[in-house]
Amino acid sequence: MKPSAFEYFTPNTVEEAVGLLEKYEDEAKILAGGQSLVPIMNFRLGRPEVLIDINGIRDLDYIKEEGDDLLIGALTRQRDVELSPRVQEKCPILAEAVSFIGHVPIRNRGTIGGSLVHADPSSELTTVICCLDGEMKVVGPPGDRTLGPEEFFLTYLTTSLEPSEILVEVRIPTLPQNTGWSFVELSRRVSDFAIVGVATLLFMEDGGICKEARIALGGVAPTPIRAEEAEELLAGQKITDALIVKAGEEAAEIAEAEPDYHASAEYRKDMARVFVQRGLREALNKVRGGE
Amino acid sequence: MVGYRRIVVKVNGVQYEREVEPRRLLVDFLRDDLELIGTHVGCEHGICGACTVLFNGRTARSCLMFAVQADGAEVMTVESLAENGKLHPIQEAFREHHGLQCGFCTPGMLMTTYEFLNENPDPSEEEVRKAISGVLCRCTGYKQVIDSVMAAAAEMKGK
Amino acid sequence: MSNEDKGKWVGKGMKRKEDLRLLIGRGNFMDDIRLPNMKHAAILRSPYPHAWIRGMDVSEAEKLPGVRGILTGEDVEKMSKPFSVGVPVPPKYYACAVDKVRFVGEPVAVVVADDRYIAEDALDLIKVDYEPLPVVMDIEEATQPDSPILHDNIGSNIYSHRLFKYGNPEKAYEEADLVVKGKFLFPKYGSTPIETYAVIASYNPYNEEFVIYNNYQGPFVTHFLVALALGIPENKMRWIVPTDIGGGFGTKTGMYPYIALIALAAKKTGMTVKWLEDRREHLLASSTGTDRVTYMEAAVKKDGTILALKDKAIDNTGGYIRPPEPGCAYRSTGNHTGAYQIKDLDREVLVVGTNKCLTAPNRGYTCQELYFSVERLVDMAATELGLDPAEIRFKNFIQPGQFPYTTATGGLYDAGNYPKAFQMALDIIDYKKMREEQQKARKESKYIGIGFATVVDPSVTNIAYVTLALTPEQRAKERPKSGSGESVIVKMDPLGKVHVIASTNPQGQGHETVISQIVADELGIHPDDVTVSDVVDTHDRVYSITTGSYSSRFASVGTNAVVYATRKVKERMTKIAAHLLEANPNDLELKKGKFYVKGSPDRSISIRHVAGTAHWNQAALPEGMDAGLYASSFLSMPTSKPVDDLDRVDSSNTYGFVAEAIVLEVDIETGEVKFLKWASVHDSGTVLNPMLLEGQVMGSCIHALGGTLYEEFAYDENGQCLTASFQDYLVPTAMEVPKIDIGHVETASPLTALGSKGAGESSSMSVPVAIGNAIADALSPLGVTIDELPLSPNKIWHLIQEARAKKD
Amino acid sequence: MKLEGKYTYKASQQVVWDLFNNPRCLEKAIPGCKKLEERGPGKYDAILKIGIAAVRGMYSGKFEVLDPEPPNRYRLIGEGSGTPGLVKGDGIIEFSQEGDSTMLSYTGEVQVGGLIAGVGQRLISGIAKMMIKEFFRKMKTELKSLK
Repeated sequence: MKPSAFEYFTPNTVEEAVGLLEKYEDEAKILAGGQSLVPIMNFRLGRPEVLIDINGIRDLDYIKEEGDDLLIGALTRQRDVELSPRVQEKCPILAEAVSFIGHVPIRNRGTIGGSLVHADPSSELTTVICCLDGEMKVVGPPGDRTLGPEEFFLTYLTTSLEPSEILVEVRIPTLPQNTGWSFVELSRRVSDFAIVGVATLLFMEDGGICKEARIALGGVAPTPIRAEEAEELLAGQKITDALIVKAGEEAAEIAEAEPDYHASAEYRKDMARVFVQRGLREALNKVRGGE
Repeated sequence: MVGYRRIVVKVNGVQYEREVEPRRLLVDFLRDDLELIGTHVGCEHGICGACTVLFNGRTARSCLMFAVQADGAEVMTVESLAENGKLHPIQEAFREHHGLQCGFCTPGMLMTTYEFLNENPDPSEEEVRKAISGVLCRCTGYKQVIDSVMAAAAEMKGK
Repeated sequence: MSNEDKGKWVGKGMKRKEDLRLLIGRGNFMDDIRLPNMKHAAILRSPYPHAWIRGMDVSEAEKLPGVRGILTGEDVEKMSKPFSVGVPVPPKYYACAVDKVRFVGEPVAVVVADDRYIAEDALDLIKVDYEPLPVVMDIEEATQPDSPILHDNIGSNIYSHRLFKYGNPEKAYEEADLVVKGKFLFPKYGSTPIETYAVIASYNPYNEEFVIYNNYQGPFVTHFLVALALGIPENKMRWIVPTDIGGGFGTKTGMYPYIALIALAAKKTGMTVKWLEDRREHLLASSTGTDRVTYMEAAVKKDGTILALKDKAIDNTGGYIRPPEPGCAYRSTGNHTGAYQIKDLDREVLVVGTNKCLTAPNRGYTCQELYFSVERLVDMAATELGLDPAEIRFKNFIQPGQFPYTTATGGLYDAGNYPKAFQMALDIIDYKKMREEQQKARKESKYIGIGFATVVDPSVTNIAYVTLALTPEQRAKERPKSGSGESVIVKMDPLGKVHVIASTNPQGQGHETVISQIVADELGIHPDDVTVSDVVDTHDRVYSITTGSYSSRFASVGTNAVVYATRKVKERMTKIAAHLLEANPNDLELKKGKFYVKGSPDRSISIRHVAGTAHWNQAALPEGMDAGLYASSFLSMPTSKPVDDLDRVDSSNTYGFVAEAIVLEVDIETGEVKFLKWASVHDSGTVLNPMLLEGQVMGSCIHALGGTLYEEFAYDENGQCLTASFQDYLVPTAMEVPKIDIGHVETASPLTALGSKGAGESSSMSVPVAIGNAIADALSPLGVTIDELPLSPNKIWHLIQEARAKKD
Repeated sequence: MKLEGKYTYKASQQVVWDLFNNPRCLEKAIPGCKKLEERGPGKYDAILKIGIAAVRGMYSGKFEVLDPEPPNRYRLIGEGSGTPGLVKGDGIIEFSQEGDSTMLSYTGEVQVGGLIAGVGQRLISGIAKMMIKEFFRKMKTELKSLK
């Protein structure tokens, strides 16, 4: 299991990286954390001819606040996001979701941008970004553009990035007070790819009414998906367990689950129901302080 | 050498300058080029954790990095733990509590524990369990590894 | 030895000697060996499960700079013979596919190059023309005459087939009140040691000798087999095993075809060739345990007495069969009736081939397969009779007063107290209370289950068992086989320090430490004064075809050799001391490093003086005594006898016991299992080092937990292996490991010098069925029964849905 | 794995039949197809460059149309192999006129083997279906370009 040969570049700026991408297009792969790419290369499933190592572009590594948003540089390590007091305070669901990715050594290397661009349908990060309505800022030869989750994630392992574009930043809204949240997942072993991952947000009003609910599911479709019918069911309601049960059932309806060795399509779909219910209960508990 | 890159890397406090092919995995560089054979290769896809080293002070799978990426970096391997003929308290604890049998995953266990106890000097058993869950061991069933890490924490805290 | 020295070290949790090199990164594993002019091999493997090889073009690969040579199936056929195997019609199994591939991952060529990167580059340039063939993946389908045939020379996929009858099962069936039946499927899982296979081979064409480094688990019978395949005498092939092996658990006994393959690559290229199996290769094509289909039934009386067992078991050894198979089907013969007094048996055994990876022993070597049916059936009988599953076990146990106990199949159980050990397990989990909690939980729609397994843990196989593949008539035409011997040499240097040379070839079990403990006790010295070399080098070790680490041999036959060799040294020392003290050897005692004449404390001589005399002043030795100070022991167990005419055999030599009691909860929404309590009680005879024993027990529990809930070599219906990475072949991590309470009952084996029995496999045999029983118990209100593994959440969920659908 | 699906094409059955027998259209619609050469009636050699994320590979393959019953149905078999693995497919495509449209339905089986099957099983089913969808979608584009 040794990778095949490649040409190796270490740009120091985004512009240089984009220039290299323009030159080599789809012969080139960006090397960020490498925690998904290098195994693929070691198996020789992937044999990029050119590797553009962006780890030298240090100014893509940051977590900062702008208004009500967190801005996270694409090269920020997952472990830094997980441990960031700012993230834990302003957007705890993000820190929680990231903590499910692999193990510490994987998160030490793995980057936010790398994980999003890899667009694995089971990815915790893509699921939580979908739930949070995060925005991806990409830079290409003509300049930059910003994409929401639905524009960004196209299908299995595929984003709308052009061959010469690079993801540079993710913008994530912070959570207002009085928000219930949860990130729950089912996996064979702790840290394995999720069979189902569910991110939920409950924006509450005074009086215990749910103003808006968001439910994102990972692992049950080619991209992370939002359970819009279930969200609508909860919006404007006082959330009861009966409502949660119903929401789970609604959410499972939209799952286009595919079978693999670990989980049949039927199982996956039903687990979407179960974990949406569990996630909503946990989120509700949090906002009620009932933990 | 065409296609080779010159790198300068500090491993266990010693600076090395070498020419490497870009595709050379960091673990192969450590084991074959620097002859630091304490780091082991168990799966080459990032799951087993036997090859775990500290890269700029943080654990990393040396099978998922290229040696060229270590240019200018500091790497710590299992060989760095014992000093002046004295085992590190983590190593002592693993010996005291039978935290190893065949010893093949042990470098990964030790380096993982080293980082973990730096970050969390007073862990619960559950935290220890989680921390070492990134290293696969086929011999011990982990129980005595967990005992070892708990004992190492107690010992290191006492100092 | 005085009483104060006795047991000073044995029985204590002495820290390990091995750790001092392993902890600092100075172990000596296969990949740490560097030899001059060493080149690197990569193996091209078949992507097809079953196909003719119509042609192969290696010309492009040969042209790649850095490539030193390529070995193909054509070469292997010319340079070697198929491996021999003890079945009536053996398949033509070479180290590499010759004309046909029979499983995904089967080697088809070897590239030797300057480094592994280049060798792998070259693999991409080899063109193979395959003609795919229909595949057979299902065990039972493989026995059918119309299934695709793997080996034309055999004419069917049945490698071995035998019928056995012990006692009078017909009569037992007449007396029985009830017959309980089941069909059980045991999956294909393995050991996956973290260090994979590795071989370094070189060949000297002038003296026609191979030198081969490998991390094999012994020379075992396979040194002989490889020499035979290579067409050379055994003394022309030197195997050297490094000090450290990164785990084995049986899997590394499947390595020898690669030893032959890399030896041939070395011979063809003239290079010293190193091959390190990568993880994907390991998961595709090393070796696994057998998957088995068992039809088993028990004839029982109303009171729970089990009178007879009838079974048909079909083992799958994959694309070929290779030694020690068909051992899978016969290894557990002596303990087929487990811990129970069952006198009458009817057995049918088949070993078949499908287009899957090959097999070899896997921790527990098919006892987990056996007990999965026996112990499930015991529970099913209890359910049908309305008995408590604990009660039915007590009812049928062999009783403490019955040892040594001869089983219907010829096993000679040396010692045990099964009721005591089982009771201990019940006490640990607080069985009565757990039953109450289970009832309470059910009312709250929580599904708690309690599962047991009470099994006999055989160790030290007697090689005789492999001849069970032949009928008594076929056996009569051959020379009998038997034995379990292990060798040790103990020598004392002129300063009185001891060097033990063993070839028990450990893979992490801590033999150096235990040997030091034993020798220290026997001679009244400190373990630090004992140095142990415990590795195999077939040119300078004393060994036989039973030598190695497998079937938990060390604690019984290994320690026997250590004790007897040390005692012989001590006897010679005593004679020398007596001679020097002008006393009668019978009047001497060894105490604190000195020989004393009993009753005359002023007349003494130190060990060092005795040792010095043996080396420095040989003229002072008693007349006729050899110079120097050493002794060896190489004894087989006296109970290791050939199979008798009625197919009875003591297939192992010492028999421990394991009682597993597990309480768990099944989340019926997700199918996930959570352990609430787990007691694992063992009788491994006298405990030699409790710390090391705990390690073996925990390791065996968790290995089995993997096979029960997580691990499986899964294939799709077209023969593709789906689990060729650690992302899909799920080895348990620390997070999957529950708290396990371990207990011990010590009944000393009369067959071993120290009373110890093997323990390394132990719970690997009992845990799969104990968990299976617990899950079946938990889900019994839903009408779910458990008859196959692994029990993934997905599987459990489907079982629940099916049961619900049936009810509706 | 078993696959099946239905697509509606806004054209007569004959036109759609011709479309699905037109090598140039097939070449454009088969995902990753770099070259499709007719080596005999209904027999094609193909070079495919398929890339999902970093998993890219060149495959050489063969397609063959069997038992054609114009314009109602044919059987399509194909196989390809490349460094990431092997693919083999066998399916029936049926065409039926429904008003001014043509309903196409397919049933078939795809086998994936080699490297990708062993280490990438998790996403194979989804990706295979995705690529088949892409093919039928692109054939709609081809249909428009024919008009």
